[in-house]
Amino acid sequence: MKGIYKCKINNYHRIGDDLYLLSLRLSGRVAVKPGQFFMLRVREGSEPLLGRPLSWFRYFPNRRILEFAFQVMGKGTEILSRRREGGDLSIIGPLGNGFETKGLRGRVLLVAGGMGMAGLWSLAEALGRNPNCAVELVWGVKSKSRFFLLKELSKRFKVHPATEDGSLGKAGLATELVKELIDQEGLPEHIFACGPKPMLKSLSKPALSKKIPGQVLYEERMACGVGACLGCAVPASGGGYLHACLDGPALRFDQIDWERVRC
Amino acid sequence: MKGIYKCKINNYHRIGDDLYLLSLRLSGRVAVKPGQFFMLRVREGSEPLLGRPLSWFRYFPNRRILEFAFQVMGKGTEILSRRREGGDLSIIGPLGNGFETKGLRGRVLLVAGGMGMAGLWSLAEALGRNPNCAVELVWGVKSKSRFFLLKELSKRFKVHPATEDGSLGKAGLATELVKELIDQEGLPEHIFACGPKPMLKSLSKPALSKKIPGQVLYEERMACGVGACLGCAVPASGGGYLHACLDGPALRFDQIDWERVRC
Amino acid sequence: MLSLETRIGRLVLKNPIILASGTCGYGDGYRDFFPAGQMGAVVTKGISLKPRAGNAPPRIWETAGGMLNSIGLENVGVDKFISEKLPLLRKQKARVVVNIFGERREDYAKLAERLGKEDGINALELNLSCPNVKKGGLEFGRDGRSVKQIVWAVKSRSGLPVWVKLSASRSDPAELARWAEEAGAEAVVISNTLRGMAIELEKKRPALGGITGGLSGPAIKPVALAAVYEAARAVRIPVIGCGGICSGRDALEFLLAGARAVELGTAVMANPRAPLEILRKIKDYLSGLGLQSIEQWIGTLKPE
Amino acid sequence: MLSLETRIGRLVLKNPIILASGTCGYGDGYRDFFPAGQMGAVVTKGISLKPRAGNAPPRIWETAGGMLNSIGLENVGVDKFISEKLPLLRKQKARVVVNIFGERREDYAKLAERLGKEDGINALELNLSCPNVKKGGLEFGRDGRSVKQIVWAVKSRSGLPVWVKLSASRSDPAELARWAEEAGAEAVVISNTLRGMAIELEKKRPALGGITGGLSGPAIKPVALAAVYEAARAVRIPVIGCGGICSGRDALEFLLAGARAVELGTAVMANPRAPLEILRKIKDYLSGLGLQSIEQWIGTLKPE
Ligand SMILES: Cc1cc2nc3c(=O)[nH]c(=O)nc-3n(C[C@H](O)[C@H](O)[C@H](O)COP(=O)(O)OP(=O)(O)OC[C@H]3O[C@@H](n4cnc5c(N)ncnc54)[C@H](O)[C@@H]3O)c2cc1C
Ligand SMILES: Cc1cc2nc3c(=O)[nH]c(=O)nc-3n(C[C@H](O)[C@H](O)[C@H](O)COP(=O)(O)OP(=O)(O)OC[C@H]3O[C@@H](n4cnc5c(N)ncnc54)[C@H](O)[C@@H]3O)c2cc1C
Ligand SMILES: Cc1cc2nc3c(=O)[nH]c(=O)nc-3n(C[C@H](O)[C@H](O)[C@H](O)COP(=O)(O)O)c2cc1C
Ligand SMILES: Cc1cc2nc3c(=O)[nH]c(=O)nc-3n(C[C@H](O)[C@H](O)[C@H](O)COP(=O)(O)O)c2cc1C
Ligand code: FES
Ligand code: FES
Repeated sequence: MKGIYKCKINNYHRIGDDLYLLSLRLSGRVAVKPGQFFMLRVREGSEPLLGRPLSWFRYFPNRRILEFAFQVMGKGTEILSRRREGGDLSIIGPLGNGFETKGLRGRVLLVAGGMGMAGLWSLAEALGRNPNCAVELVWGVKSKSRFFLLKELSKRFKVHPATEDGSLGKAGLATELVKELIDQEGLPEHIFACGPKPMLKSLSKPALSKKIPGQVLYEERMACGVGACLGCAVPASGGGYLHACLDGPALRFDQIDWERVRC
Repeated sequence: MKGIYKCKINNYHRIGDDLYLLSLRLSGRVAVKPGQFFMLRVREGSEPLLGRPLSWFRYFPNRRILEFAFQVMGKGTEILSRRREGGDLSIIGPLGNGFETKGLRGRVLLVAGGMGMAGLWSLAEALGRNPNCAVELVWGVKSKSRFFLLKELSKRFKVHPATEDGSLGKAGLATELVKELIDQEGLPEHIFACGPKPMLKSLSKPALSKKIPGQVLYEERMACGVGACLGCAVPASGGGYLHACLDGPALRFDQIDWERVRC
Repeated sequence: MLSLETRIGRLVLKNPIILASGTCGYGDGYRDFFPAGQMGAVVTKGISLKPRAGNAPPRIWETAGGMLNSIGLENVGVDKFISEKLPLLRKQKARVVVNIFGERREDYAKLAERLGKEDGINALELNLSCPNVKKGGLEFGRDGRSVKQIVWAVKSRSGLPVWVKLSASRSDPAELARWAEEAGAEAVVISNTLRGMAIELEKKRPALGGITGGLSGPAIKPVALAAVYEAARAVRIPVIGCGGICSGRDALEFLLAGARAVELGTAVMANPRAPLEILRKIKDYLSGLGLQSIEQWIGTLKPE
Repeated sequence: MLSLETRIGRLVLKNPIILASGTCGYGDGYRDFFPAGQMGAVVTKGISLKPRAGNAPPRIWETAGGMLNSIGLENVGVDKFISEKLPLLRKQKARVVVNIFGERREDYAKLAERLGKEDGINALELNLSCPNVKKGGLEFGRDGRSVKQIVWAVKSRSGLPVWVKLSASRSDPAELARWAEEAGAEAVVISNTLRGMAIELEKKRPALGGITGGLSGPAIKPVALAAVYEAARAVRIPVIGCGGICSGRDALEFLLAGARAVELGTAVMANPRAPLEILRKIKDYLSGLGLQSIEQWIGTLKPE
């Protein structure tokens, strides 16, 4: 159930350029679904005011360890990156709907842009345990220093890496690689994607025109994270808005009016 | 000359309950007078916005070491107390007028309330070097854990300590001790005082009525510290206001309209 | 035993903590974290005659010590509110205040008429101060005569206690509070957000989809506090303080300045435990002073 | 080579950085830290006909992301300003703007007449928005007709360019800017501080000697930015942005929103190096974009 958890910071790992793996020890158990997230309270004094939404990354129920992987982007994540081990951290969650994976079978393509991999990791692990699914990943980043735990991932899944500067794997964008893959190997049964909005938007075109069922983890600025402020609006295909923290963050491609998505 | 000095934090010492001695290494030399102060920039993000005024405590020109002694009172000093050795710190100064000590001779009484000792330390040292002066100190604090470097001070000067809870020295206020001293040993030639406003105000009564020449180090909230904002108003005996950062912080008892001093 | 009861016109609140409009959904947005019934009252998201989709995202932007929002009064409209949201609220055992908003003056009267017929509503709060919509809201809230007309219409059509929510942005809340009082409002709520804006430098565009938005949070606390202090001296009806209240100390300051209750917005979004923490702190502080009742604290700021 | 020159009515400033009134003494408060002549202009502390003692201390109080001041327009009066302060200013090779303040409308006209006769003054800035005095200031600044009258009187009596300083506190600066324009003002400065208040809880008293004060600093930046954006669309005369500008990025945002120059107040008090750092950042940023002139940046926010 949604709740406020006071956690101890178990440890920190730098896992790449400005990339951190934060491991928290919870006071109790929590039931989490891939695609759900937590609001982390990083406040020192009156800044930053709001919590920071992060997808949960890995969860070890027996040890009550919940992990987050994050990139330093601004003030909040910067503060988070220099909190001390052993310190306290309040988190709120699990929030949002999580990915829909019932009845999933066949070839499933996971497309991550940059830090978007943090949002897909738990999904990959879950699908990896599903004997009916063949999981394949496309992961595009700016430059190879932005990959994290790539080796570990590659051991367990078929991963297609791409870098914009060509420093590792295919040179170019994740979306270009997806197009190639589809051309070569046909349509997957399902696509899951997480990454910057331009990537999701560009992915929505083939997904919708070729009618590939798919879901995205949609990141929008949030104040409450619990559906109370209507801040996290996502243009809905039927007109009006969905709310990322309540209806999402996992949304089907066809739920979103991509025309109105501002990048 | 007034300037902005980028300093290295040389080291920190805890010198008592919530009391710290901060030692900075300057990039160049600076000419400082007892009673002058610096504005320390403790800002992290946009808070706290303003610099914090602190009297310089000790200065070692050869090693380019400038020291401050401070008590943790709020946000700014709290941040200051956990800055790391080796880190940078910007300070602005020396600011204010400094004490007038020309022609001083005879028995000189220094009266410190709590952390006010930080503002009188450099004066005591200077007067101690003056063969015409006999320096005596009255130092009152809440409880003995609020004294700092008392042993060192007592070795060099005649110190009369007082504590409100009676844990060391005379039980009571510094001002009560001053009255006793005057009753027993007669009027001093000059009084210098630094401490909370109620102490200064109460000291002003005998000082003015008995016509003992004297100066106080007057602490007022400051924004600029350089005379540019008129924020640090001190009720002037002639009407209107003086400005602590420009006309002071060292002011003669008779310059101040103590009636209008809010405590 | 300390009594925290505070009277707002006809309404007695068991304590002075109110969840502010738009930051707690339809009053029940934090049901997973604490029972709304522990609050003095909850205020719903602003309700309009017709459903509103709200403004284009982004709708949230952080600023120094505060945040901007440009929700644009997205809401389900009064019909759906009555059929779907109100039943849940009635169950919560909280004092329920419905915040209403109109583009035209008549809208307020129509909303009053609809809502006046429903059970389980303890007061109506008129949003005359929203900076996030083109028409209505702030416009009416800047003109005393409009305030008076609207209050009068809502009061007579609904029979419910009327609270008027004003802003310290671009209008003088103390002055407008006088008009509201004259028209029979039972309380004024001060302040709504302040009109504000942020820019995404690299993209050379306004940060918010709605271009401008409303500033809330600690940054506006001094502005709200001054307005509350002045309004409490200008009118005899209760003033409810709102704006940047994040701690028990903040709340105690507003009460000291003359507010008879306080609304919490941003603080709750940042920390769902804030309302209970603030309530506890108020209790401890006032008990520590040996007071019997919060009445002995409200408005007791020394004049000097 | 990038040109930072910006034209404010009849006046050409060599760059868009101006030291704001009341935060740099009589324009020369930072002479120990940088030559005022490096700024586009300096604005003096508000000058009145008679000397003013100002408000009782404390006059400064920090708040979340900002600060309150209640200086109460302490100043030496126009006579002493002319005899003692102006000669120093003339030496500084800076564009000199004298900020003036009156309790009655006629005061502005009289000040204009006195100052119009002096050399070394490049413009008069009318403070019609000070929240820190009982009479005058903010009162006039809330009423369009008064603004118009005062501007007209000052303009005709002094012959100097007139800048009008407005506040986003309790009035609509864009609306008032229109009145100022009509009366022949050559610029509007937006915004002055916002009226605010703080309380010392333990002592149960207002934190400031003047009870209420003016809020400045980063906390008010979004409010000032919105007002500048709107005013720049409402009038054709230059808008000068002011309020919480602390970094080069902040300044670039105000320029983007349509300000032709910016005034720095709190930032300079917090860090005397701020003006030069901000100037450098603007240069680097605009050069980095390959611009030739700051004109190519001003007001180019994407509309959407
Ligand atoms: C559901 C969800 C899951 C996320 N999961 C992860 C994750 O697992 N790992 C990770 O590194 N990042 C994740 N993000 C993005 C992460 O929330 C932002 O990078 C972070 O909030 C930036 O905060 P900051 O203070 O460092 O940056 P600033 O730019 O200083 O933040 C300013 C404000 O903007 C908001 N903001 C900035 N970027 C984003 C963004 N992309 N999405 C939403 N709000 C944003 C902040 O929360 C804050 O309110 C997720 C976002 C969402 C909405
Ligand atoms: C000329 C001068 C010399 C000083 N010398 C010393 C010294 O050597 N050692 C020492 O421990 N303290 C000294 N002080 C007091 C010191 O400046 C304050 O304790 C400190 O500013 C508190 O900051 P804060 O952020 O911790 O407290 P907060 O209460 O959070 O500060 C809030 C605001 O109030 C101001 N403020 C709070 N207390 C005072 C005060 N007593 N005087 C002026 N401004 C205040 C702060 O500067 C800040 O702007 C001196 C003050 C002045 C004016
Ligand atoms: C996201 C958000 C939505 C809001 N929606 C409304 C609303 O619908 N009606 C209203 O009167 N006020 C609304 N407000 C204003 C708040 O109720 C409150 O007056 C304001 O945020 C200041 O208080 P705070 O600083 O405690 O948040 C909203 C504020 C926020 C932040
Ligand atoms: C200490 C102080 C004194 C001020 N005095 C004046 C004044 O005399 N006249 C005036 O027009 N504005 C005065 N102001 C307002 C500033 O010029 C400026 O408009 C305001 O502080 C907002 O800008 P900032 O956030 O950059 O400080 C004063 C502000 C401060 C902080
Ligand atoms: S963040 Fe508040 S509703 Fe989604
Ligand atoms: S602190 Fe600005 S004049 Fe003294």
